[in-house]
Amino acid sequence: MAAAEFDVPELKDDIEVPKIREGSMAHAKSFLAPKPVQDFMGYPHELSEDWKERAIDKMGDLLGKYRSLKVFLDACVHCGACTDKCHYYLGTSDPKNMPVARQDLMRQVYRRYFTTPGKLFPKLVGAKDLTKETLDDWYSYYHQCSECRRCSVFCPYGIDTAEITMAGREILNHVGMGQKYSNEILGKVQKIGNNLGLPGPALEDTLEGLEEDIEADTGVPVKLPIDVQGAEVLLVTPSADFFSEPHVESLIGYAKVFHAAGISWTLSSHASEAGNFGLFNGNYETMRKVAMRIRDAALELGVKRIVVGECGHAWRVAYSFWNTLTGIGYGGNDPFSIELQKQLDPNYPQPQHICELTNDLIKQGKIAVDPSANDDLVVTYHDSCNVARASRMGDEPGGQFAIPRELIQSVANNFHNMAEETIYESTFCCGGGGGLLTDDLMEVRVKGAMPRMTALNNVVKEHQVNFMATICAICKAQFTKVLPKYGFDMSMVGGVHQLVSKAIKLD
Amino acid sequence: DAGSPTKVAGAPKPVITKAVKGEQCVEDTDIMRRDHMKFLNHHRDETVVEGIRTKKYSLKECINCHASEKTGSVAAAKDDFCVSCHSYAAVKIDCFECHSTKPQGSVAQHALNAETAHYRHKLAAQANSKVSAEEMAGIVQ
Amino acid sequence: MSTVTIIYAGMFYIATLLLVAGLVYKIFDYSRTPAPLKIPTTPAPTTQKGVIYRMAKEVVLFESLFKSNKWIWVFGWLFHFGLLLVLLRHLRYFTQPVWFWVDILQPFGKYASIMMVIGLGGLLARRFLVDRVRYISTPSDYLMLVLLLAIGLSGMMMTFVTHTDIIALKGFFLGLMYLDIQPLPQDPALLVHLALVALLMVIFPISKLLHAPGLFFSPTRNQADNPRERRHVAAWAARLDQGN
Amino acid sequence: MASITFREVEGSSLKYWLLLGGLGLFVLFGALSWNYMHHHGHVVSGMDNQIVWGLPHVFAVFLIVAASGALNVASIASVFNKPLYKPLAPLSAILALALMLGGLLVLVLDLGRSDRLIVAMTNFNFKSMFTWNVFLYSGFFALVGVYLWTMLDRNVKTYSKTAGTAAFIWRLLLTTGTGSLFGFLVARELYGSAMLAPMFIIMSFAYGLAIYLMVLVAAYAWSGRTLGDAVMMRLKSLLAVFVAAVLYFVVVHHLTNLYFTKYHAVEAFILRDGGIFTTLFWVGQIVIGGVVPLVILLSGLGRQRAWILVACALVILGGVAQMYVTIIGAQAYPLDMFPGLDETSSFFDGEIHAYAPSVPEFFLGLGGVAIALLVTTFAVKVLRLLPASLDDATVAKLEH
Amino acid sequence: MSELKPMSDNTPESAERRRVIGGLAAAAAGLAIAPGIKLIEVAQARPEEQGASSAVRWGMLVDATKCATGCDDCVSACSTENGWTPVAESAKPRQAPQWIRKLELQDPLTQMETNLPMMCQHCAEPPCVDVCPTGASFKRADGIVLVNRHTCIGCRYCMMACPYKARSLVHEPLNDTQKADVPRGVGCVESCSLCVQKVDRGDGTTACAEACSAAGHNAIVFGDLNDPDSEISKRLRELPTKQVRADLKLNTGVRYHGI
Ligand code: HEC
Ligand code: HEC
Ligand code: HEC
Ligand code: HEM
Ligand code: HEM
Ligand code: SF4
Ligand code: SF4
Ligand code: SF4
Ligand code: SF4
Ligand code: SF4
Ligand code: SF4
Repeated sequence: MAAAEFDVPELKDDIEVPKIREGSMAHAKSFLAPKPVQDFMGYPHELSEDWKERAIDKMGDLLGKYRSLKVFLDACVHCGACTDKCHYYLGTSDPKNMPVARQDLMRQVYRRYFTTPGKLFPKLVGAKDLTKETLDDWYSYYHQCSECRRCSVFCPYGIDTAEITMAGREILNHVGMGQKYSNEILGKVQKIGNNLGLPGPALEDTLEGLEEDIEADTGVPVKLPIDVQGAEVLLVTPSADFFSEPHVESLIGYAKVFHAAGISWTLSSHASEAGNFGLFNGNYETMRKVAMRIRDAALELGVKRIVVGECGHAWRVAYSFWNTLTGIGYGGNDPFSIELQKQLDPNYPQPQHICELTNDLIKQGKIAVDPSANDDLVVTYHDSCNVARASRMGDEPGGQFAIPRELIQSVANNFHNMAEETIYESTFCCGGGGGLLTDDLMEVRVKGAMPRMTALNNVVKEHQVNFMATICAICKAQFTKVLPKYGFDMSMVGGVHQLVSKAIKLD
Repeated sequence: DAGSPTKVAGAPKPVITKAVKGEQCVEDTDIMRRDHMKFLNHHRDETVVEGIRTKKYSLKECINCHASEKTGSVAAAKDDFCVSCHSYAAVKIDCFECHSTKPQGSVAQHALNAETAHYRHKLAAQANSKVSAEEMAGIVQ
Repeated sequence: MSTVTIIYAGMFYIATLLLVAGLVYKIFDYSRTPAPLKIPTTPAPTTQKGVIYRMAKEVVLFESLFKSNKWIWVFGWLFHFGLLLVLLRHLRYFTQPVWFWVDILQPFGKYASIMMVIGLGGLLARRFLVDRVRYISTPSDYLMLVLLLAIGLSGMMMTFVTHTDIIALKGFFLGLMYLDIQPLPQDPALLVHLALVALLMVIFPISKLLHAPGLFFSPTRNQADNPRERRHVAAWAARLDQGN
Repeated sequence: MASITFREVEGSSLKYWLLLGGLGLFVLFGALSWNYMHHHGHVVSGMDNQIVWGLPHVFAVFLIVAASGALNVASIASVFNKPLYKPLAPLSAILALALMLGGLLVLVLDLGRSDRLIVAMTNFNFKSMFTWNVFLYSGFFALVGVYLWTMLDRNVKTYSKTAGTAAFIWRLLLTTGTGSLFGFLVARELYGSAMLAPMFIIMSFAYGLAIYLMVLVAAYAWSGRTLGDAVMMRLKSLLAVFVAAVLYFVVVHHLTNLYFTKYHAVEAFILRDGGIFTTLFWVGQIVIGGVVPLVILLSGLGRQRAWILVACALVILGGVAQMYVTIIGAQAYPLDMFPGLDETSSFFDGEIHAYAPSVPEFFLGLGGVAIALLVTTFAVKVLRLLPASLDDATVAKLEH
Repeated sequence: MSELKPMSDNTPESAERRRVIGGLAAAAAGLAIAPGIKLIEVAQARPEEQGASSAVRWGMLVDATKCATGCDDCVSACSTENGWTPVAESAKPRQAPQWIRKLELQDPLTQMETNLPMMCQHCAEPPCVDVCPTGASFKRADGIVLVNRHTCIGCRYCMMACPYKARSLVHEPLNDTQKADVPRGVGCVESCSLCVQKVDRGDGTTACAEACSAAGHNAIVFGDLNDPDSEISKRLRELPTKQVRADLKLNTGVRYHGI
């Protein structure tokens, strides 16, 4: 699968807003999902005769179900405030990667078929018929959006291009243009239990191996239990944590934390995946089905708490949607959610992020750490977009920024933030989120990482930063691929619990 | 009849009292309605700065003609000429912080209305000092 | 009653009807459409009160826009604030007795029109000058600004150059409201102004001007960030729970 | 090259809102005072036909003078290219704008016909120093605004120095203009001096810097950021120089006046017989506003932050006293139309005029101060004006 | 010149009534001499559509040697003509406007006393005009220095600048008590207008000069300084006169004899 040749953007001192270069990314397309994948998902695998009607119908269906879509398609005034906010535009100069232009791909069609002026004077309001070309554009550009929501922060109406992208992908699926990468994964998670398609036994093997490694390393028998009935905590973590580098270091970190704090915990082979690609496709039912596995596992194992490992979009789904989708959370008074609430321990937030958990333990002195263990590192922190802009930690708004930083600073002595306008809610996406973490889209990924790389480069130059911590499996995977392209060492990236793992004192 | 409110069952309108004297304003009513402030302001600057004292657009003369018969003023009661319109249009004017709202002193005649001197009686009747017939004749000639 | 008066009277009845019906329908439609998931752009307030505060800042100060782009903010805010003052000043044509606070604001409205027009000018210039914005602009985007500009300029024409008969104009509009048609003063500037305003009223509910109500319905802004504490389920989604 | 991160203050703490609310309250009082004075006319103020400019002018002129001085720090950064001052420059610019706004508002709201602002903006008499000041003030807003923009937006950073220099020259003109406002009043004996303009410039340096320092320390202390001693020591030495210079000018001014016999009477009034004015001059202006701060700043006390702040506060108080003496003292002393003769009349000719400021005047003046601080407080929340840290290490890096 | 006073005028008694009575007296006095004066005036009066001309410079001569101790007829005449409340009747004397005032001077050494009225000197180079930001203070072509109260913003800079303390700020609202011929209003600065309304009407004199003559003192002469044949010019040629604060070189239109 030879990726097309392309130039890696050159890093400047500042993130410059480029002049537009039309069509410069039209060629970047990920592979279409083949028949078996689409069949499993219940979608067609090629355009049918009536694809146009199907598309418009689906659009109407979504407009009726999602207020976000309806309002966003109406409200945009083309003010342009978002045009320089998307990392893919900044990295590629393709104007269709400007959030508003990305929305417009759908808005043109919406206006043509759903609004009076668009029906009467399409030229005037920029309405367009739905054609195969439009559909192709959709396919290209809705797979050049990582659904990171950066645009939504800056839009005066909070228009979230991610919502449009999701709807766009859903319509594409419905006419038979699914994306191979995401849909394959959705198949795997439903069939096997995790995105990597790692079957239960293999998982157990891996965990055992890790236990041995840890003991060899520290002399302490830290366990990585799986499918333990009656454990207090069910840990749901992205499957990449089980064997990808540097992810696995964080998994070791979680294990050490539970061990040191003396909390009984377990993984689940049924729910061995925190990630939920249903989010990316904007399909409520799929997302619900995938999430339901966690609920099932929790009920089955009888756990009291559910903790989520380091994964950005997983945390978004867990934090923001699990309560809605599966009843994991509080405040529901329907039989469906009451059943689960009876079992869960009301003294803890449900679900809880592993960073919340570890940070609390350190603050309460329940586990001891030695930050000097990380003295070889000068750390910076990359806010993963889904954590930063679509969820929270702790009790206060903005806890998602404060808690990981607090945690890092309690386990490492040298910490520097990257430039203000590239972190917190303005954080730049790693470039690989939202279902783009496939080699077919390497050009998009590399170019889209440019803003983050620029910010990183600046702290590297200024503070000699040599480690970028993050709490997202996609970020980690993306950066290990992309860092070398920009001349950095791929081992510069790692999880926050990788730092914890080094600093934690076991006995 | 002059001076009675033009209020009908329908849309509210301002009370525009008929001028006490004269049949016609210094310009057409239509023009006056739109542009009286232009005339006044222009005349004001000419008078104050240059000392030109023509009567046509003089504020004093407006008051002479438009002062209400009831209050003797253009701006004392809410139905008085200037006020009734201006409160209707919500346009504030500060003229009457300085300018007297009542005809007073030498009632100069208006070129267009030389024959309407009878009006003097109305005001004179309210005045402190009686105006003698001779005097009036002297002014009107 | 002159023909012009009759035409304009008819025009305004129709325009008002379309505006009100259109807006009511749109607002009803927005409020009826469910928002199945919690999607506030975080960090977001965790309480409903906090949401009101956040919205107020967005509506009054255009906070997100301020964070985003200072130029657009300056011009956009000048325009909208100017527009607001101008419209409040316009209330004097439709109320009798005029509300006291309109009376107080009235003199400012006159100069607010300058703000408004400068703002519009800046916004229009940006559509021509910034390549990114030029790319996303459709003809209607330009026309909308031109329309507002034309309304503003024709209005300023009357304020500063050729006055119209405000008294008769107010009579006309009160007449429309009291179903007692009064003659409309026939000054070209006024006729142009009013015709364009009627046009604006007609297109308001079917154009991007829906951003005004839209903002209030935007789920990324109007939701509280409390999904762990409150279960939030849309009606159509709740049905899925039953099937479980 | 070392760079400094600027960051908005959080501005969500209760303390912040209390501060904002407190200032808002004073702004409200100011507004009510204006409304009261406007509604009843100046009859409710302490001003009369003898003392025509009262407390509001004292506040207004003080704020305007201080505004141009507050820009000082920024000027040192960009005009004289001192890297240490660079991170301090944005606050300096915003403070200058805020103080100027506060001062102008007080000035404008004290007009007999403050409702005629539009007249003031459309009718100009170019012989009037006041008119020139109107242009100087609006120019100040424009130039400092542009300067601030060049500091905040990196697209236009390259113009920062040009804008800074322009703003610097402008503000010298501006203070000269403010000084000349009085200098051109031939009728008033205390003002007939060319010294007034340069004296106002040096006064502006002192007042502006004193206010700047207090705001800087407060902002850093309340937002929990570190402000190193390096910055403090540098600025306090600068303040000492300015205060000394003001003292020097005051001495020279009065000495030259004493040289001319015709000024002896008025000098005697200020320096010896003027009652409250004499007290304010010696105690307020000279001792509190000059000598004591100098002693503090130059002695060991000046190494302690609290004492530096005390010195700043004293300089500010002294400055207000100085304005009071300059503006009101000069009016209190009767015009001498018939030298050598005693004058009496129903119009209080020949008498020393008494002035007792009324409460609304005082609150109008304070309202101006509150507006200035309110704007600053709000600006540091919404704009990146303050460096995230000014600890000694960060600052030391700048010097190289 | 008849004074028409509507009865409905319900301003409180004393101050107002006294002024009215004073006015009537003055009017009566005027009527008495009217026929005589009128002929001359009509000849002099400029047409109403013609503006003030720089060929004329109005001014006054004050003969302090004739000005009587204890007399203030000129002051009350001014107050009556122009409608400002006499200071004695004002509740707030310090804030009450005074267009003209009686100055009593005494030499501390010789005890020699001089009396004179002091008002706007109608300077040819008026500092008040120079400083006024809006141009509201202005000098009319015929030398009269006026405040255009339509553009005065009440900044009081002119009051600071005038060396004669000739100006006053109207400190309180006047509530429609003004004379129709002499609009005055709160927040604006005013001063002796050289009875511009009378001058323009062609009266050829001012209220103060009239009153002084009526009282038989003849201490004030009004007239055209540019006309060599006017009475004032003749007198100025004969009498030694001074400008107050001549050191300021303002070329005042009011000249004093006997100071
Ligand atoms: C000779 C008397 C006279 C004088 C002087 C005069 N007006 Fe009039 N004015 C009238 C009359 C009579 C009318 C009513 C005409 C009508 O009703 O058609 C009128 C009408 C008006 C109207 C329109 C009222 C309406 O019916 O809408 C305005 C406004 C107006 N005058 C203002 C002024 C102003 C301002 C001045 C001073 C420059 C002035 N007038 C001087 C006699 C006069
Ligand atoms: C603060 C006082 C003041 C205010 C307010 C004021 N005027 Fe005057 N006005 C004057 C004075 C003083 C004169 C000069 C009278 C003279 O010289 O005879 C004058 C003269 C005039 C004249 C010329 C004389 C005449 O009677 O025609 C006009 C016209 C005039 N004013 C109109 C207005 C208008 C219109 C307004 C309101 C917008 C206004 N003025 C507000 C003080 C004022
Ligand atoms: C027919 C109603 C009417 C009458 C009667 C009337 N006005 Fe007006 N006047 C108006 C309207 C309406 C405006 C505002 C016009 C505009 O803003 O375009 C106005 C404006 C003015 C203005 C300008 C105010 C400003 O701030 O722009 C002045 C001055 C003025 N009028 C003076 C007078 C005087 C004095 C009288 C009484 C003699 C008077 N008007 C009588 C309707 C009237
Ligand atoms: C709650 C009320 C409103 C809010 C919060 C609001 C907010 C905004 C914002 C934030 C923008 C984008 C920035 C900009 O371009 O200025 C905008 C644009 C715009 N608004 Fe509004 N608005 C409101 C009401 C209105 C109304 C009532 C109108 C018209 C009558 C209007 C007309 C416009 C137009 C034409 C634009 C586009 C400007 C352009 O094309 O560049 N707005 N509005
Ligand atoms: C039915 C509705 C409207 C009527 C009857 C109306 C009427 C008028 C009139 C008569 C004036 C002149 C005011 C004067 O002479 O002082 C005016 C001015 C103006 N109008 Fe309107 N207008 C209407 C709607 C609008 C709308 C919707 C806008 C903006 C989008 C607008 C913008 C302006 C502006 C900017 C001015 C100039 C400033 C001012 O005088 O307030 N108008 N309008
Ligand atoms: S959601 Fe992120 S990737 Fe998508 S358009 Fe917005 S900024 Fe770009
Ligand atoms: S910022 Fe929002 S309103 Fe503006 S163009 Fe982008 S999406 Fe549209
Ligand atoms: S009226 Fe004549 S005599 Fe009397 S005070 Fe005046 S100037 Fe002097
Ligand atoms: S005396 Fe005073 S007010 Fe009169 S012209 Fe001279 S300076 Fe102006
Ligand atoms: S008070 Fe009036 S006349 Fe005097 S300087 Fe100010 S604006 Fe001019
Ligand atoms: S000339 Fe007229 S206004 Fe001046 S002092 Fe004499 S009476 Fe008064």
